[in-house]
Amino acid sequence: MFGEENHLTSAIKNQLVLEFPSMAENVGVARVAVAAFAAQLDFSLDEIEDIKIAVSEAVTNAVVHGYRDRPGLVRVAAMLTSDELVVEVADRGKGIADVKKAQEPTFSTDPERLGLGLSFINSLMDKMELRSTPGQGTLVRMSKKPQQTASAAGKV
Amino acid sequence: MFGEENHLTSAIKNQLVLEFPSMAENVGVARVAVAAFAAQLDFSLDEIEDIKIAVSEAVTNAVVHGYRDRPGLVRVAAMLTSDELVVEVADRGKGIADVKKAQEPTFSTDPERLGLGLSFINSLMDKMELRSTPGQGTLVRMSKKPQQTASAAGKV
Amino acid sequence: MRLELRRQGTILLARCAGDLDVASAPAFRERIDRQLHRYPQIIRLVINLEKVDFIDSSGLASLLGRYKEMQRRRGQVFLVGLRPQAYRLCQLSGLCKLVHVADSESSALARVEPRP
Amino acid sequence: MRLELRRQGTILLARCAGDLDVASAPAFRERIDRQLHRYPQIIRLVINLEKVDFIDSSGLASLLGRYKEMQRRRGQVFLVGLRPQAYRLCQLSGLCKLVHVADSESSALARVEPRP
Ligand SMILES: Nc1ncnc2c1ncn2[C@@H]1O[C@H](COP(=O)(O)OP(=O)(O)O)[C@@H](O)[C@H]1O
Ligand SMILES: Nc1ncnc2c1ncn2[C@@H]1O[C@H](COP(=O)(O)OP(=O)(O)O)[C@@H](O)[C@H]1O
Repeated sequence: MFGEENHLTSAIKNQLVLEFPSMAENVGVARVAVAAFAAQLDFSLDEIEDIKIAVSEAVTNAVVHGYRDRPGLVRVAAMLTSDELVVEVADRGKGIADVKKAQEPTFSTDPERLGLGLSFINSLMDKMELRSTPGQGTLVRMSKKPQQTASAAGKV
Repeated sequence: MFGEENHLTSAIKNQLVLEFPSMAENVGVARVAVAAFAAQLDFSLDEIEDIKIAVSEAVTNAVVHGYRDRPGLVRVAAMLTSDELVVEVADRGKGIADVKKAQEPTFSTDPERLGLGLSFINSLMDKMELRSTPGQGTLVRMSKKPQQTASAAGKV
Repeated sequence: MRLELRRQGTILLARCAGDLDVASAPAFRERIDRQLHRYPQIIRLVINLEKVDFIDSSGLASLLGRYKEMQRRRGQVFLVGLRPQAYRLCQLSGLCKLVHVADSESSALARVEPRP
Repeated sequence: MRLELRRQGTILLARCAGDLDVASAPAFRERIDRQLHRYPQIIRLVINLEKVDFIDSSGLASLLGRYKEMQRRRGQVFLVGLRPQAYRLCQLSGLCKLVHVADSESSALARVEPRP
């Protein structure tokens, strides 16, 4: 599931790759790093919050579902084109048998969870794509463009 | 200069690897990510500020001196043991001829700069180590332990 | 995440600060549930999220879990000081239909009727 | 980094917010220098760093550069609202010995003597 981030239509201007062991404590690190990276485009503060939630959901899924209690690495790749942020979250964990079913709101294989993570990503980002092979891993690809047209006055 | 982070005395509990192109805009992303990662240890807010400055100086050096205007990748690896943060910043840029001279306060090969980056790292972190091979790249390794003994009350 | 718990008779007040996500949710859950099990008389749980900087579906799940526990004892949950982002997720998830949402602790406490 | 520039006669007031580092220093330098070149009468530069969250040696270098430019025209630089971290770097670097450090804009402006 790694190294699949080279199918963008427009040119990549900047890229950030993060890699860390599957630990709940790293979910916050990932969302803060991607938010700081995303701020290079003209996202509003609300949009940056949306991105943080989406990244948090995808990385949480890699940790909680992908690897469960087994060790493994999570890889987050964030890319910027001139007007879009693309984020890919990949694990080499247990994978998903039915990616369509997984995306249904409130569907979860864990009774303690809400089954809303992928729905949140879908609502908060412009696009989401889920690819998975059971036993091999999962890749979530999401993208978002800033909605505001004019840049904040005085920002350099 | 990459992949040399496996010579710690105590066991690594967690690790974060960042990789990004040599661009000034990414310096802030790196320091924010390492600060969020470092917060897993009991650092005070002042110590987190120190770590941010140190990371900023090392990554700035990779961008400004290591690669100058040429493209290249910067790699930041942060590791946590039970009581220490270790950060390595590596580039495959032009390298340093005299690492001892480079560490002298106010020494700089760039007249626009202060020559204080490495001194700041030295002052703000517990330890700093500089390894470089001209034409191959540079690795700065720095470490810091939290000074406070008791953890903040109520934090879970 | 920082959590401050105060019990006043049949009310448990939980003041939360920082991030409520998959890393902090287990401690949030355990510390509140410990109080609930120790004091079966608690029938109103007031959770102040004013200082919560971040919340996601794992955080929401820990709120919903406390709601279910309070349901079991026929009690109520009040959420106080939801920031816009948290409020939106709360609505997206339907949690806002189950719990009581209040602007401030005092207005939440004022809405708490004495035990019948 | 956000930068707000105001000229009042011989004084240039620069209010800075955000991060002052290698990414923002070039714009900081250029925007201030453009004013200095346009208005040679400016002999006092007051830089308000109250809202600067982060500064490192690249940020300090951009301050020192403006100091040198003001030296050339026999002017002065005032730094206002240095946070503890910025103040410490300012001292470590020796910059605090060159510029005037003030607590507030008004105290910096009060210390600005009228042109001789
Ligand atoms: N990275 C992943 N690896 C394995 N399974 C996943 C992964 N991401 C999602 N899933 C599956 O999809 C389901 C729905 O995910 P999601 O909508 O995020 O809800 P939740 O995490 O609350 O279960 C999960 O319960 C899980 O079975
Ligand atoms: N990553 C690097 N690659 C090449 N040269 C470096 C690197 N880091 C530091 N140097 C050299 O060491 C000198 C001193 O560095 P430093 O103390 O950070 O000051 P400054 O960045 O202000 O020049 C630099 O001027 C440069 O010549």
